[in-house]
Amino acid sequence: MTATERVPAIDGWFTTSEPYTLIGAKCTDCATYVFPPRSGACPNPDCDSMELEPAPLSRRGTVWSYTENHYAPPAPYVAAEPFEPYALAAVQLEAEGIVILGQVAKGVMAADLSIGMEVEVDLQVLYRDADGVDHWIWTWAPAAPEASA
Amino acid sequence: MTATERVPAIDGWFTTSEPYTLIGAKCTDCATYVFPPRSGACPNPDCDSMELEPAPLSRRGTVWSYTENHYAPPAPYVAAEPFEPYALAAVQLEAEGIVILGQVAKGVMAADLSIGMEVEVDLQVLYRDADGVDHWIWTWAPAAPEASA
Amino acid sequence: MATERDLVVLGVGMHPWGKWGRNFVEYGLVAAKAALADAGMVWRDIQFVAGADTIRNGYPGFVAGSTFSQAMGWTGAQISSSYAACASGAQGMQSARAQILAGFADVAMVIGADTTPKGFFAPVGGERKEDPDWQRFHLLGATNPAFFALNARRRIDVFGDTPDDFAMVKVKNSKAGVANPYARFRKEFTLDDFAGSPIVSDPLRLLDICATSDGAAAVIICTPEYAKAKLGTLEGTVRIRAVANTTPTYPQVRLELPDIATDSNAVVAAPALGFKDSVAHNAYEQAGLGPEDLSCAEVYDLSTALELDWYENLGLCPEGEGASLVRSGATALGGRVPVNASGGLASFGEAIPAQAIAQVCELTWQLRGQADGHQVEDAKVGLAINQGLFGHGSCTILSK
Amino acid sequence: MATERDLVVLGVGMHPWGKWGRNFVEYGLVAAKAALADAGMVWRDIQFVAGADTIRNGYPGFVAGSTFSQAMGWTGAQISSSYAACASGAQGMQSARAQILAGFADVAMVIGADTTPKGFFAPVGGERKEDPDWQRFHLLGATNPAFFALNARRRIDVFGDTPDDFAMVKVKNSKAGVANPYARFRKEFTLDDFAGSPIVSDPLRLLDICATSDGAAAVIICTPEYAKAKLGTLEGTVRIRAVANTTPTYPQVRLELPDIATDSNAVVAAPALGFKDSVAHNAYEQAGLGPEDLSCAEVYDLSTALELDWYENLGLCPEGEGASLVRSGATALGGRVPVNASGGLASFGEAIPAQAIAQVCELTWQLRGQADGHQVEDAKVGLAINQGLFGHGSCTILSK
Ligand SMILES: [Zn+2]
Ligand SMILES: [Zn+2]
Repeated sequence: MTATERVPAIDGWFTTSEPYTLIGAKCTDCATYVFPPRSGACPNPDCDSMELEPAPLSRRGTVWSYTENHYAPPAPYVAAEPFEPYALAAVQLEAEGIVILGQVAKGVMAADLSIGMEVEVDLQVLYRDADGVDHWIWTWAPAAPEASA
Repeated sequence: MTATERVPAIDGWFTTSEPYTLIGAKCTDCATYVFPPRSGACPNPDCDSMELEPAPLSRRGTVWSYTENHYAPPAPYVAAEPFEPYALAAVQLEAEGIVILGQVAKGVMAADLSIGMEVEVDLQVLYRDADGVDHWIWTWAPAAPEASA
Repeated sequence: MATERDLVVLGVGMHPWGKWGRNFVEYGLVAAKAALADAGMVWRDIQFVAGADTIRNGYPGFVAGSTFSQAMGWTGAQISSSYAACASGAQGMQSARAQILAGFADVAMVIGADTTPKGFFAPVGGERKEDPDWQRFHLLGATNPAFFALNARRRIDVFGDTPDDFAMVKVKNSKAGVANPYARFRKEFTLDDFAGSPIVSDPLRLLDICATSDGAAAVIICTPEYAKAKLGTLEGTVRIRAVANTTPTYPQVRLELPDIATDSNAVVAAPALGFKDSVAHNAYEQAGLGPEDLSCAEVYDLSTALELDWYENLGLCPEGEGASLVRSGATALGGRVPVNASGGLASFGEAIPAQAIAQVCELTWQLRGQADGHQVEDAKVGLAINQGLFGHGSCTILSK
Repeated sequence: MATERDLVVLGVGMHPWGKWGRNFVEYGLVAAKAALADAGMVWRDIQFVAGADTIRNGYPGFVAGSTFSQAMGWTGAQISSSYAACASGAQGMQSARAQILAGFADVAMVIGADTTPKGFFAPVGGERKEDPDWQRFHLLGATNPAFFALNARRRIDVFGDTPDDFAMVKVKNSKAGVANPYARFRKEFTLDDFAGSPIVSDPLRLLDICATSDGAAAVIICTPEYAKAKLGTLEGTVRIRAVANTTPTYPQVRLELPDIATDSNAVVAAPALGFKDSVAHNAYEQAGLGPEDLSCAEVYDLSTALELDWYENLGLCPEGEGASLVRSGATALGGRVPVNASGGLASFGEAIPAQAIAQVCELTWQLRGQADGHQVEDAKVGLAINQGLFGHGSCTILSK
């Protein structure tokens, strides 16, 4: 299976081929960003636009806060059996002025994180469905130093 | 299987042995009736009682109105396949001053009914579950003339 | 005459009714922006947002006031999210009206939108043995049309109505709806069409019963002072004379959706005025008006036969004479008191939280003389009435 | 000083919090009857019923105003049914308050009850890809405690708080709750208990997070005229000085339940006052009071750390000094401004639609001097604040 065949757990929120990138939406009028991407109206109350177009977001950001789930979340989360604790991080994207929550790359735990730390978008398997198909989700992974902007 | 082993589709609303009787509740204070039976408060706004006790209702009543379902109702109704139209009747119980809706006995259709007609409580199978167990429900059946009060 | 307490309808807007299955929020946004444009206002002017909820669209539907406020852009405005089944929009109207009359806001938006599944309305999921809605579906298969049919059958057997009388309602409403750009079904039906329409719940046919639709409506209301400052005059403005939301009085002895049984009248006698009569009565009393004052009315024709009931509940004719009234042409466009000049639910289908708000939109256009092609001549007073499951009666009266 | 616009709390009643899994209506009935008894009234006196909805109990939960009205006995009263997540009770309060101040009723009941499943709150059923609540659970497993934990972690890393500071909140609240007959958990916890409490969402342990409970609360409010006619005097009555329901102002730059992302501040700068600060600010403004006037406060301690945030949002201390405040004893019974003298959610667990109403019950008892065993000395002004998902901030201020 090549990377481009990855099935996203939700359509249109991120690219499934490298470089992995979150996709938000951007108002064609006032240029405000939103994530997740949506149709409908611009959320800026002073902007009357109903045109939001897909917009790739910065691949890197800094950790605003983080936590670690020690119990399996309830459905509709599809938890692995046995459940393994994993971390979540809320990450600030500087250019877009948005904080986005995401799972942290497997194996990177709360103890490995700190506020202000640089992370970047990666993908990992969220769950395998009954048909054996893997569904992928974006993650926040510690940023590779060589690619630092 | 004897009649007493009949599994009711809902507990406590009717007897499952003859004579088949609907069971409402009656306020121990002001004697008002309610159906379906319930716990909680008396629905008479001038009565402060919270004691409602199970009370058998008149087995016979007169048809207030009726209809015939020509399409299978959606879940949580468990419709037979193929679906067979059946009648529903709203029946006035004189002594209790209540109109109660019910399925009409199988085979008795709208054309066989009229407003004011006398009917009595009977039971029939509502559905068979995945384990092969029949779940029974009350019905309104044309009243047997000999038992007329 | 209107008083200082009679708020002004400053703007109205709708999204056309249809069946697309899109996110309900998108429909609501279109209606909200249309209402703002109609009022000549911008979103930030709105001080209070009263959302009418939808219960089949997850969390955003439960907090409609919040959902639309966020979608339009958070401004810090106060909000409410109301649910009253088919009367949700009317409860939203009263929420906004009370906030304004209480002095918490000068101007408010009432908004509702829905996207609906195909076919019969089914109850929300899960096995809930104490929920009357679950009970009636699971134990009896008593759908909404079955309840409509019980009432229709009463009309036939007690008043001598015929299925043709019911069909006349659809014929009338579908004819009016042809000209309404917001209506979903813009096809005129004839009595002949009914023979080919399958029986759903005897005696009602598919054509007697309203469909479920997607749709949205929004209304902007304000104090007379606010309107005067904005418009320079109150001349010609549409005023809210009554919003009567009424519950039954025990014992409720008419079998009503979704209950399997009525209350008992063995110990406590039934009130002199039946529930649906009392809903209209309270509105007339609030407005200081009566049935003779109505130029037109929008009533909830969930079924054709139900419209005939409403004629009687509204006092447009004595009990049992609804069929004669529709046959006389009095309730058709051009008649004495046109009912459902919009085309009614027959032409729209039901978009639950939007419907009662859409009635106010329609009446506003009628009173302004903007109902092109389905205009009631010289409309001065309009009434909208509906009923939601679980004892939610609502009646709104507007006047010029 | 209270004005004519400051309504009177005439009666309050609760059903104890617990976990029995019975029909929520039964709990509500007990609370309603207790409030009526407290007010010396009968059910028929109530002119308006404002229900706070529960969304996990089928149709009756969606129409709480109707459900309780029918269960107590239909009287024809007007009703409303409101949903605003954890702030539902406060939205119900404002609904009733506005109806009264608008002149539609003199006296109203606000009521909410819930029965809740075990464990984490999960979203309502179905695959709804456009529902933020579905998204955060399905895609991230971001439970409510995970969101609480993100904020707690900020406190640790930015302000230097320690897990012990958080535990101090529970130690304080559990001690107060021991004496409250309506509290579910009446056990005093010590710092030592925390070591044995499992981590749920790092850095928060099970003892840091409030449980879900069954419970009910009802409040009866009326005009000062009505109260005076009934009581002969307004002396000693509890008055409603503010009910501020506030939404965020765009852009909302603090990550809040249930959203996966914040708004963007790239184009529009964030408002000077953060959302939760603005909720308190609006209430103070309505009441003409400030933090220095408070005798006590009930705040939504969904997590221990969250209570420290509220201290700062309420202006009880500067930002970042919440931990010092709890450590100083100022917010404990006997301190300068006791917070959660009821025991808080730590002792009650959360019964969503009842909780904000229960806060008003508690404050009423405090102001009347009836909070046996957990009485705040000489309480004159009390404040309740909470926040519901989807931008529902609410703050109520009562005074004697
Ligand atoms: Zn924009
Ligand atoms: Zn009684």
